[in-house]
Amino acid sequence: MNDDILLSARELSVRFGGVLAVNKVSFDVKKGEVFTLIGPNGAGKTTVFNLISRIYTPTSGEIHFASHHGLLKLTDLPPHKVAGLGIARTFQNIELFEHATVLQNLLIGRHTHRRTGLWSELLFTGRTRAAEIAAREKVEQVIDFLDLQHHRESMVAGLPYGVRKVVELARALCTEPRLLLLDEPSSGLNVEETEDMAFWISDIKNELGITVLMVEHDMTLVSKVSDRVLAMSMGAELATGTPAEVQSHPGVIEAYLGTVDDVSSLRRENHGRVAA
Amino acid sequence: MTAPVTDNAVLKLLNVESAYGPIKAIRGVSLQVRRGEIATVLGSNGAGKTTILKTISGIIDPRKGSIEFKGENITAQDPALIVQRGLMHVPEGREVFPLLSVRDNLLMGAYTRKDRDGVARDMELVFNYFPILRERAAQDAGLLSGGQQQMLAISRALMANPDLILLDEPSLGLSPKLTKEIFEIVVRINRERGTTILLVEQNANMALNASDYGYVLENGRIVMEDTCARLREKDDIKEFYLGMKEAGVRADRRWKKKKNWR
Amino acid sequence: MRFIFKTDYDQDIRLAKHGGHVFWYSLLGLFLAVAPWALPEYWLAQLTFVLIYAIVGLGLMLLAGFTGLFSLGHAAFLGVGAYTEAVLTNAGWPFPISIACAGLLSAAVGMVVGLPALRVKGIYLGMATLAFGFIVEEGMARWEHVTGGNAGLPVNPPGIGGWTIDSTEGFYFLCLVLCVGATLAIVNLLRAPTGRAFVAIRDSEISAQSMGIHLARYKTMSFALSAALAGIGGALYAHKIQFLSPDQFSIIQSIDLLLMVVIGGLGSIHGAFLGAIFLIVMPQLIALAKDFLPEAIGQSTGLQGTVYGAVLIAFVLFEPMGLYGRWLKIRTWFQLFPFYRKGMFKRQKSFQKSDRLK
Amino acid sequence: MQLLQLLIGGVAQGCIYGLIALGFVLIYKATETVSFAQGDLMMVGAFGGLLTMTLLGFPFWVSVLAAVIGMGLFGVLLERLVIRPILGQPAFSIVMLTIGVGYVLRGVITMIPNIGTDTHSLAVPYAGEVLNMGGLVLAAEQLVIIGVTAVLCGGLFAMFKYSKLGIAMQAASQNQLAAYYMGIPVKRLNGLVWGLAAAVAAIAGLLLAPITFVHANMGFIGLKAFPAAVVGGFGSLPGAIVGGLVIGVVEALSGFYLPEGFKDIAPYLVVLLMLVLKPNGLFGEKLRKKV
Amino acid sequence: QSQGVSKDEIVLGSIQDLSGPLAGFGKQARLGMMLRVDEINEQGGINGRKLKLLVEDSKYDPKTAVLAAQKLVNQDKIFMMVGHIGTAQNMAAMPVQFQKNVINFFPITAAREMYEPFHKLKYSFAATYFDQMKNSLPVVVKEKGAKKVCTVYQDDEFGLEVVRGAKEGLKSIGMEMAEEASFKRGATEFGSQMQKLAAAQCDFVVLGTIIRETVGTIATARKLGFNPTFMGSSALYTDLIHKLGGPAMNGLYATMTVQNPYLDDASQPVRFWANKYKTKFNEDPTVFSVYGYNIIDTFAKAAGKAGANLSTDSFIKVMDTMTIPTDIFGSAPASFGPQKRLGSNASRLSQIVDGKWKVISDYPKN
Ligand SMILES: Nc1ncnc2c1ncn2[C@@H]1O[C@H](COP(=O)(O)OP(=O)(O)OP(=O)(O)O)[C@@H](O)[C@H]1O
Ligand SMILES: Nc1ncnc2c1ncn2[C@@H]1O[C@H](COP(=O)(O)OP(=O)(O)OP(=O)(O)O)[C@@H](O)[C@H]1O
Ligand SMILES: [Mg+2]
Ligand SMILES: [Mg+2]
Repeated sequence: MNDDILLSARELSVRFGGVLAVNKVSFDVKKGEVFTLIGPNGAGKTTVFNLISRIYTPTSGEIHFASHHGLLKLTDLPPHKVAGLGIARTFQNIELFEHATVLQNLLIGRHTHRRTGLWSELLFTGRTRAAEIAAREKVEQVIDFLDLQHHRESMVAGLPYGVRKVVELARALCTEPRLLLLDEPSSGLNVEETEDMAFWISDIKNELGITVLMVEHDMTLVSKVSDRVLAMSMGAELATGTPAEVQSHPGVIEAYLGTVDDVSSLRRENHGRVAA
Repeated sequence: MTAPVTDNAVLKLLNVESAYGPIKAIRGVSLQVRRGEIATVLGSNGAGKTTILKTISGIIDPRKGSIEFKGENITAQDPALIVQRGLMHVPEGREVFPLLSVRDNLLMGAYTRKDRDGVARDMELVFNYFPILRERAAQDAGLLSGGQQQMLAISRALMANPDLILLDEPSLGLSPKLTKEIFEIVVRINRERGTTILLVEQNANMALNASDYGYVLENGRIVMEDTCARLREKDDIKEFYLGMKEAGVRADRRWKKKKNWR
Repeated sequence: MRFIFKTDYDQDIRLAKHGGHVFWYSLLGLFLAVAPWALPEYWLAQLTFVLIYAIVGLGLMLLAGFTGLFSLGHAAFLGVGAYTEAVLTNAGWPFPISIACAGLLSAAVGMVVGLPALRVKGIYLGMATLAFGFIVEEGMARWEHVTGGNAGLPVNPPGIGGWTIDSTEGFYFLCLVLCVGATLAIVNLLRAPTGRAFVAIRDSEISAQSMGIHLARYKTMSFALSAALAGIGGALYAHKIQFLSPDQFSIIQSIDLLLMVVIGGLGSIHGAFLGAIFLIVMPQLIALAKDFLPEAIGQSTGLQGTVYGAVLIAFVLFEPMGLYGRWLKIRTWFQLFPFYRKGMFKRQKSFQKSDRLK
Repeated sequence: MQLLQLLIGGVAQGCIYGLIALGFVLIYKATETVSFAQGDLMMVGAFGGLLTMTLLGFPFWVSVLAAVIGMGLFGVLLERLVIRPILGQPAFSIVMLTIGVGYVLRGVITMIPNIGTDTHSLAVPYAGEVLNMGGLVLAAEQLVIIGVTAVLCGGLFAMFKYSKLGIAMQAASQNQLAAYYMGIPVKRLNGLVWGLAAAVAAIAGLLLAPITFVHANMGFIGLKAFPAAVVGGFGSLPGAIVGGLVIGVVEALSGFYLPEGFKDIAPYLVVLLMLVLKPNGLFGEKLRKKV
Repeated sequence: QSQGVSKDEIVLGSIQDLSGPLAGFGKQARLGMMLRVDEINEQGGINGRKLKLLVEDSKYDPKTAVLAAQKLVNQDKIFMMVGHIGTAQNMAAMPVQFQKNVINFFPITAAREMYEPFHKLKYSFAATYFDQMKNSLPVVVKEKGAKKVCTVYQDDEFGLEVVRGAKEGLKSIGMEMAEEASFKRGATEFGSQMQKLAAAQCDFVVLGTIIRETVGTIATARKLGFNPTFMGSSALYTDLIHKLGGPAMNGLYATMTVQNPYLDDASQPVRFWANKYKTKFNEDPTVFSVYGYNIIDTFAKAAGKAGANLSTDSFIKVMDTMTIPTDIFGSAPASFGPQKRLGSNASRLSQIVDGKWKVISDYPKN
């Protein structure tokens, strides 16, 4: 495996009963890039994420990850070890800790950096206190970075959808990952917020130096931030390349983008039933 | 600001105020949706769009104000009763029945209907709209992919053949192609069946194209309303909802002023 | 209303968040310290029971309220602790060692029980712990030469060397010290990474796992800690009640313990204490009240059960968030006093969601 | 022969467990709560039958019908008064409620002067009759239990599987909010479920009465039905019956072949074994959240 | 002066099961006590002091019993605990009482611990299950000419006491227990147990059972065509057995002391007493009503003798010279002494004949 490759998936397949959700997919994510998976609904994008974070075990194929301790076969690890290697993720349907505050959610993100033992926590020794303050400082940086000051003490259960998306991103960042998996980061966000998200993702890549693997349906965002795009369909690889290349791939247009500009066909003002 | 009074309004909200515990989410919203029209509510995150829809369908009780549907007062009624009167809500976040099969999910959409033939026909219809649902008819809905669940949620509402559909972000998590198809379907249902639709959508471009009339919601208040044609021309809308503006410098964006119409 | 301006992260970590806390908890401490002189003996004994049950409640709160694992066999841990303590004390072991053994043995048993918890949740876990509770109860009855079987086992007072604590007051202070210690330990834990990991598991296992939390380890740990506290509580219980028999640790006791934390208010430390007060004081109040009722009602059979059940129902109906939830509302009411609006705490419609998928 | 007789006894007893477990599963499937009051409803049902028969002097079948219908109405009422006000709260609150309801039912029954504290026998027409098949004996009481259990289980199974109502009940238990969105009258269905559960409990109580007698604490047999429900898989009706049979047979065999005391804990050992081997029971769904 | 005794009142406490598994017995015992208390108070009390009886509910749970005892002893300041029901409950409550020098007077349980090991505050009246079986079993076994004696018993301290007594009795006639089967309290199904005994071809079964289990085991056996001689302890000597079990119960032997007060009893005083009870409480009396009645009766006798300065010590002094003759219910003559805290360990035999208990032997003379 190349030195500049962070994650490499080889011939990944997974089958659920009769459904071949992922079919012999291979790709490499290079260090420091934003790599995007696109594809029609049910193409198997989320399933790929779930394979990387070890929620599913592939029927065949392997995933390798260039960790600090050298090259690791991810598919051999138990799920809770994945975060420790520096792989963090967000979820398509948002999986936050609902009955905790935003701050607590972010602090849980610091879990892999925990250095205190049970006894020192029970007694809350100076060491634990110092560790707590250090964790807080790190979390505050993330809060600053994503403009979450306002929601710091709010219960997650009462937050609007858009804010939750950001909180989830924040929680992932708190783990200080090397690879960040984002599952549809912009879904449910409006244009303006999606733009913010675009900026954040490029900041994450450029300023924090984190490699990003993303699933996204908003092609504007995809074009703006990704370095490379992999299009999937029915579990299999369809096309790989720069955003522009993939977007002009006829198969991708056919299966995923649809023919251009049918939006205006929806226009209805000539119905004229509306009172002025 | 009061909405222009017309008598063919299917849905009428008058000064509705809803809250989650001590937090007020919408403050005095008045709006109306006319028969056969597609209306849309725009607004940023947390503006209270979802709350309006939930209040209409009786999931939360308003503190103040009244809601009228087809001339009847449905304020704070039992949600089941409201659905029986012909109002269907496609909720934010899909909310499928995870352990029921796709087919049973669809059947539940038609719970209030008595005409078996009609139900069978509509089932066929939604299967044609979304062939994947036919393929997965026997699978547990909880195992569908996010987008597939969204298709199911929309189809389930169509199964009820209602007079008014409340759509909360129907394009959430759908591929660009499907997003367009969804809007086509919405418009088609509206034209062919005369179903009235109240639409909440982050994809303002689509929403404004598909709808007749639009409201803009900020911090729980309606700050602007007009026909969609006119809304599309307004600068504020262009900038904040359609993303059409001079590509600003980076620093600019970070220090942008929060939009404010008051 | 109170506004706190924070200037320091430590302010969030500190136990007493503001002067009010310091004042009220000092007052409570003072009361507890002078209680033996201020209260009649009977009520002091009840207070001791409250402290004992609060220790057990803390443990169960950690498990059920903070980790989301409901145990229907908690009486078994109480029993293991109680019998360990009884056997060791009767064999002349000094109290500090015997109670440590009681806690540790319970914790060990808790870890074993935690094993099925790694695979099952919700109602299935409840049943697993229930089954375990029955087996332990049976074991206590069968292992006669140690536990005395169904004939029961008298328990000597605690002591070190030649010095024994056999006065009501002395034992009260012993319980007080252990209870305060246990509370501090749990509160500390909850503001540290382990406590947060528990909460994470409660709210979403999948995302806890993806944050690097080893589910098996933390669930087992939660079980062990919870069982250890139950064991310590059990040890004190043994001394207070002075006579052990297996049927004291039956399913009824387990249900009572669970009632305690639910009525107190799941997910709050205060809840454990309020629940303990409820559990002890409620039957006493019923017993006291019936002396004032007309003979026909006051002395009728089944009264105690009926009233207890009715109070329980009323509690859940009117305050599903438990006593602590009620207290929070009252407090907010006072804080907001002139601005309080009617309907602010009106219960919103809420909707149950399947926890078969979590 | 010996073995066969043991098996017959075990099956008959298992059907009792299954019958009670049926009540648990019914409530669980439709509301996702576990009703700890099920045993006590059973007890009240048996007392109901007793009262109509002895005090009002109704003939057997009439009083059975009266008791079952009466209990059904009582279940509906119970739901209306006690469960509905907190509908939507976490399932655990409702579990607590049922525990409270159990206390009250037991207490109130005990309070009935002259009757509540006593043990009574219920005069069923088939009492004491024994079917003798070449040395193997089967009491009529057991035969009736086996038959009724099979019929009830079949009926309920069909309801949940095929009827719109049954599917809607499951839907409401999986996602109450969505059920409201679909116009499913969740509250009314809930009332129906509790009514049904209470009626099933009454049937169980009446069937059990000739064997265990009617007394305020007869509901505690419900604790044995929990293992049955778990072994079968909590959400499965046929599972409840199969689980009951497994428990019944295991009990019978361990009582005969194993040392003293094993009969009583054998069911729980089976449960633990089950939870280790197949945590969701024999018929339980394998559940996993998709993210 | 002891607590609970004032110029015009003596406060007594009792703990009964009023809402648990033995609520029936608890209630009857309470009513029996009430009957005697009311009678005494109507006659002016004991040396001018009225009796006040406080009854707490233990739900048959030892922990609740301790709480109840604490309330009675420390809050209500009772003079004495009378007729407390249940073995474990008594064991749990006694330390609380003894700390405050409160006598545990005539608990309603036949466990040996109620008078052993010796404590000056313990007084017991009930012939123990152990002695009952030890003394009576050999008599019946010999009379029936039984070859194989077996037992089915409730798997707790009560059941074990019966079995221990039975084994002791068998030893005295050179026999052994041939087969044993047990069940847990509250069991409803006895198929495998009875089959086990049937398989061992027992012709005599000792029942360590109480009520429903007695009926259940015998009924099961009869259905299986297994018809040995059944014999149990005084725990199953109640009218419920034949009321519940019907004809299948005929022939069952039980040890007992006082007889069940049938409303149509042959003895006139018993009939009178039973009808008085029935009129007062609108309930049929049972043997537990008699226990309750007799407990208060004995207390009153001793307290009356102790005179005006009634105290724990003076009461003990009187008790230790008390002899109590047999009464209308046929209780065994009892006597107490400074080291003798069990009134009498004698019991007699009765059998269900035509659906009613019938006394068939007198107390053994020794
Ligand atoms: N646990 C599972 N059991 C059965 N089928 C599954 C499971 N997980 C996923 N699938 C199926 O695998 C296919 C791929 O699902 P996946 O969630 O990966 O899609 P996706 O590409 O993320 O789609 P979307 O854009 O809609 O989120 C779908 O058809 C889905 O129904
Ligand atoms: N369950 C809740 N508890 C407390 N506050 C809530 C709750 N749900 C919503 N809110 C608050 O109500 C306000 C309006 O929320 P709502 O969900 O209606 O916004 P929205 O316009 O639909 O946003 P989005 O575009 O993110 O879906 C928000 O400020 C939110 O914080
Ligand atoms: Mg997906
Ligand atoms: Mg919304």
